[in-house]
Amino acid sequence: MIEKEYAYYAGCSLEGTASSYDRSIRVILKALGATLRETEDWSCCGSTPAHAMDHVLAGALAARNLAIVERMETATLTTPCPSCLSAFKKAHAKVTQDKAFSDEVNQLLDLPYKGGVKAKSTLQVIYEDVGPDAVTSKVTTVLPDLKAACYYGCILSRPPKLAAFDDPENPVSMDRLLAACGVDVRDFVFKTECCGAAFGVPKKEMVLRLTHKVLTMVQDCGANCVVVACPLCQQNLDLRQAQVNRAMGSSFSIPILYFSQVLGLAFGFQPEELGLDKHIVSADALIRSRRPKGAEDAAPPVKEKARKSTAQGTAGKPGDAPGAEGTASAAKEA
Amino acid sequence: MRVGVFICHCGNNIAGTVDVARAAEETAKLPHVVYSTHYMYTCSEPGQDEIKQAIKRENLDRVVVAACSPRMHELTFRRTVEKAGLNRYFFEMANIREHISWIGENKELNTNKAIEAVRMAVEKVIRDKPLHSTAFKINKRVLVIGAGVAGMQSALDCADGGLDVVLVEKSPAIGGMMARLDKTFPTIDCSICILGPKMVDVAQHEHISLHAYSEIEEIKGYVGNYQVKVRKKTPYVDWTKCTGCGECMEKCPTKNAYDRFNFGVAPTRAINIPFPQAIPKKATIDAQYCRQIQKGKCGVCAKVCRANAINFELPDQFVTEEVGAIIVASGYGLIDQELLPEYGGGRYPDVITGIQYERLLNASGPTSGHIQRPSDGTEPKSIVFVSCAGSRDKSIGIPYCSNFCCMYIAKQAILTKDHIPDSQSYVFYMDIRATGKGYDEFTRRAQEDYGAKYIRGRVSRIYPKGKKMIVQGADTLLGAKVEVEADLVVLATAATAAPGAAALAEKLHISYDTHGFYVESHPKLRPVETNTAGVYLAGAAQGPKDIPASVGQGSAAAAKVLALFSRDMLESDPAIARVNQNACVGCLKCVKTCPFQAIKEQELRGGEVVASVIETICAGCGVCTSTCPCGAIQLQHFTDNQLLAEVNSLCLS
Amino acid sequence: METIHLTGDTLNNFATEIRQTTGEDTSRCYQCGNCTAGCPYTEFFDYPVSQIMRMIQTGQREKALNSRAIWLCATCETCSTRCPCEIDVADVMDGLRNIAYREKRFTERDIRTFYEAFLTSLKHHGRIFELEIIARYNLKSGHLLTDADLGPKVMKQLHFLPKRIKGRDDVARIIKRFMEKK
Amino acid sequence: MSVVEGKELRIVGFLCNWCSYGGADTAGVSRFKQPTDLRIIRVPCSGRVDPLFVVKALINGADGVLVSGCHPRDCHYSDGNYYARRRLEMLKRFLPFVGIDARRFHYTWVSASEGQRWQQTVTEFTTLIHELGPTPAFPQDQTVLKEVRA
Repeated sequence: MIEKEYAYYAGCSLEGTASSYDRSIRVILKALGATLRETEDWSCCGSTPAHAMDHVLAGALAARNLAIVERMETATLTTPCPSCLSAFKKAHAKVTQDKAFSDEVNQLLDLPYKGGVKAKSTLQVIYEDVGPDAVTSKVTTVLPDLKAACYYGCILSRPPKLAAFDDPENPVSMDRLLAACGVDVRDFVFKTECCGAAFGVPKKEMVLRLTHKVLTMVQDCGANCVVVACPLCQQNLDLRQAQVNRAMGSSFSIPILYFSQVLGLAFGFQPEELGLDKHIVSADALIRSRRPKGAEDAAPPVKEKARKSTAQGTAGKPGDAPGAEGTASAAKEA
Repeated sequence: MRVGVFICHCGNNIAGTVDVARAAEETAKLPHVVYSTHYMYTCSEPGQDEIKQAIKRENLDRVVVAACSPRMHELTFRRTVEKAGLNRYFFEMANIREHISWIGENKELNTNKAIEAVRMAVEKVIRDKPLHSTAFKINKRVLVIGAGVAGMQSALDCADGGLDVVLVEKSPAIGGMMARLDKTFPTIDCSICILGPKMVDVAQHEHISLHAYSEIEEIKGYVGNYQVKVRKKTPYVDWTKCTGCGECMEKCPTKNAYDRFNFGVAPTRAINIPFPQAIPKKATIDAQYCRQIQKGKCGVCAKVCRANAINFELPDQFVTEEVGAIIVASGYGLIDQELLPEYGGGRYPDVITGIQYERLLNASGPTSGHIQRPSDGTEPKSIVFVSCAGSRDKSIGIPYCSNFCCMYIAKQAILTKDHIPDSQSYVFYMDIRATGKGYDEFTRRAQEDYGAKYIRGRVSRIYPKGKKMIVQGADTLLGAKVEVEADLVVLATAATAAPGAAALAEKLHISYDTHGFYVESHPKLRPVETNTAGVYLAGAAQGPKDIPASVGQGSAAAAKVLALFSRDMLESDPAIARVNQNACVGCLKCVKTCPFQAIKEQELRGGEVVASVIETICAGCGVCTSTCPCGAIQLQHFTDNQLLAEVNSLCLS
Repeated sequence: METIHLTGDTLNNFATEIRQTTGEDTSRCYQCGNCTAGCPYTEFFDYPVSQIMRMIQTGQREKALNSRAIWLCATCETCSTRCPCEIDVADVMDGLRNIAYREKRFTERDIRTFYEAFLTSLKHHGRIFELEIIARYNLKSGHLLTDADLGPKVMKQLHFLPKRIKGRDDVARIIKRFMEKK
Repeated sequence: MSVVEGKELRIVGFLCNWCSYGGADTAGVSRFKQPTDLRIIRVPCSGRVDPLFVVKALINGADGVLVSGCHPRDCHYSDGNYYARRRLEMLKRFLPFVGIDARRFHYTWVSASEGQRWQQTVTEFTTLIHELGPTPAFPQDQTVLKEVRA
């Protein structure tokens, strides 16, 4: 188990449409023994629009946050959002490698960034600093109905020199973390294919076509859900799934889960603690059958229990829902 | 002392950025220089005549030529001065082309630098001593390393010329890559049909002794007299008894051994004979897969062998061969698909390499010449060939062209159509490199007569969809992205240096480039020589090349050896270490540091112990000279005095 | 089709400009088409990426900067990941956008509107406020009903009140300084 | 005559004939432009370079000395470059004791095919020497130096 402290940067999406990602990340990192220190008064990383406009502006917007983290004296910054991560990594690389760029950026900033922050995605933190074995040791619950396609999105491991994490063509970190939870992970070939990214609003027709391709490949590999690590991927695949179906004449009903939510379920947390109730395409049917680890397949009482608690959850009474202990006690009863 | 200086224009190569007239004028003022001139092409016949005449006319006793690199023309000018009656070592070269005119842009600085280069050379030449070669006997046997088509050609040419040849091959059978090919471009001859007779010749030639399944352990000596220690790897089979009946292979229960000969396109047995025409036709056990060797129980082959040839205890054996020259024809390797993750990195059974496809096409291959998808054994109808799979790809450190892929892809596309008439081949290419005789016509035939669809663009990704492989590429001529649904994808994987190439080079003391290919002495004019006297190159060990080029080089290397051996004696390089026994205190540090054991201790009549150089062994590195605490042992032509004079000419002025 | 004249002093200027903007050397591109082959957006582009690279090599500045492709590129990094010549192609596309931005060439109006809505939100609040961006975008673009079909469940997830951070003035200052510098 | 004042500094290079001298030739053949300060002395092997040559050069007015040989394991004379490495490494540690900035001496390995690497080596070393400036004059009364200089 890690006893480690990270500076945490949630990012704008995780305060809005992707709040469930934020919630589930916090829940599982706490369970895994990591301490997250909030990046105080963080601002938007600049994302796609800023770097499209100007590299120096984009660098400054990202570097403002890096400078704040630098003062926190926490060596590693972690963010769940690949887009924010990419903005930080690009800004850091350019500031540390290009003196002229660094000067230009720091001229725009009140507090200069000196180049002392290492940024890692939260997935990387869990995969590398915690590791699949430690994850397995936390698992209390199995998810027998889940057939997952792990979808990493385009920039989590690419370009390889900048990302410096996992394989650019066939990343495996999420697959291994899920496998460590006993989840049936499918061989999915579109792991890094782009979903349309930030073009959901201005170029919807484009995003719908790309998303349709991804969902088709998900279906082809026999998966019944997609597990993601990017708020934008989740948004395009989940939020827009009905739009895809309307535009392309398909009839997908594929829940899109954050990897942190799957880990959370496996650790015994309840769906609403992980924000699963927020998703448009419901995952209820897939997680209904979850049961304590080690219980026999044909142990009906446990199944009953599990089903009941899920039903409670979806009824919208999060306060009443039993937490991790609930599942654990169910296991004891069994 | 009367030194003459000759400054070469080299056309415009030097005169373009060095003021040669001023250089001649300035160097004429140097001490000991009595004559200085400049000339258009000093290396030309009139240029050399000019030197000879000046030596006579001006009564010169030392000569400095400022021109190109001494690695280029030092020997030329040594002969020139020798013809004019001087000792050939009364000559120095100042490199004002490669090291000055070609790399510096400022004419003033270049000219100044050229003058200094001449001054250094003058300081050295006035300290040159006359040196004389001694003659020594040549051992007229030749070692050929590698029995692919290049090495076999060298061996046969040398043997036909009457030389005794020692041929060492690291795999259990000779034939190399060519033995694996089905047909050859641009004639579509059957590869083994033309290679087989050569293999038999090699096996039967009275002048060739073959060590198969053997590697070079150690090489000592010098041109004319090498001692080579060969490790004969154990096949765990006594080859003197093995009849090659193949009974053991049939009965071996391990059916999943990696087939090195077939590049793993199908499994083989732990004990096997690589292919039906194998020479020597002897069984070899792959220890990694053998149950008896790994786990101590099985021994089926030993039970079925009627010749009693199986011996699980058989150790590696060593033989030492004495030879006078070495031809290195150790071949090439191919990259692993792992380097190409965007093409699946080897995870997809229906994405195979060109050499694997060759084995599928081959009648003696694992599918008896029927093209079958490795995944399900069905006959593919849509086949995609991807050229430059790893070649010309800086991102994986292979910027070079693999030379023969364009041609073998065209051949494979043609053969595919022959095998499966209702198939369609697609070839993704960046450029079609078909410069040999009849080559371009051949690639046209693939398209015009056999309907192969050539698409100009690189493939970005290959992934499975259902039973098909989706090949995502570009047609840059259309300016479009294209996709092909393929049943089978063949990657023309990049050619690399052979595994272990660097280690072998180090044993031979020859150079290799960044990619592990061996470096020839001159890229144009000495293509089969190395910088180590007596060591020659043939075939793809020097760089990827096709069969005709490999055979040509094999013969060329053999010709070089035959020329070398046409004399009975060789002249030694006199620029070796020499001991001043009056100054030697007998500490014998030089004996310990000499990399060649060329220094021995000698007891003088008075009982004093001094060092003494064995002239035939000394290679002239000068490590001893830098080691000697009292300057008693001096490397001739590079003495302390000479090198310090060069340093001082630069620093003390 | 027009005849492109390749002679003249300006042939290499554009490539030099791109090198200065991005640090990428486009002369390394040998036009294999790998970027075009892998790009998920090729089907939406007016010119495939490899041709944009070619325009840089041949000094076709107008054509490249007025292309729609440079705006439709999502920086998914497929091209940069697989380029055999180790060119950061996505960065080159970004550099083209930067130049086009400076010169106010916007061939994709909706994308520009979206980006500006984004940056406005950023300037006002220091962080992004998704509902505001959509609202601004819809008003400016005239596509009033964009994503109205997403339904109430989505809308519920969007904050109705923007979060304002203490440092929003910092962010505004960054943008102000940037604008003044230009 | 010496270096062109104000434009060049005095840099002496000892290059082994088989690898680095060939590498410098390759750089020339490929027309890889380089600063002109370096003067090259050809030796058969980097193992022939006596550390005394380096010290003498530096004491007698060189501003920098570069030694380059074959890559370790790729020596034309088996292991001459190992001897070189051992001696030159010792030399690097010894230089400060005679009052010489050790950065003025550099040794490296460049093969005959590495023209580009040679260009880079020369350019970087020359830049460094220019940053360090000319070697300060040695006090004349140091007897050790007098001996060495002799």
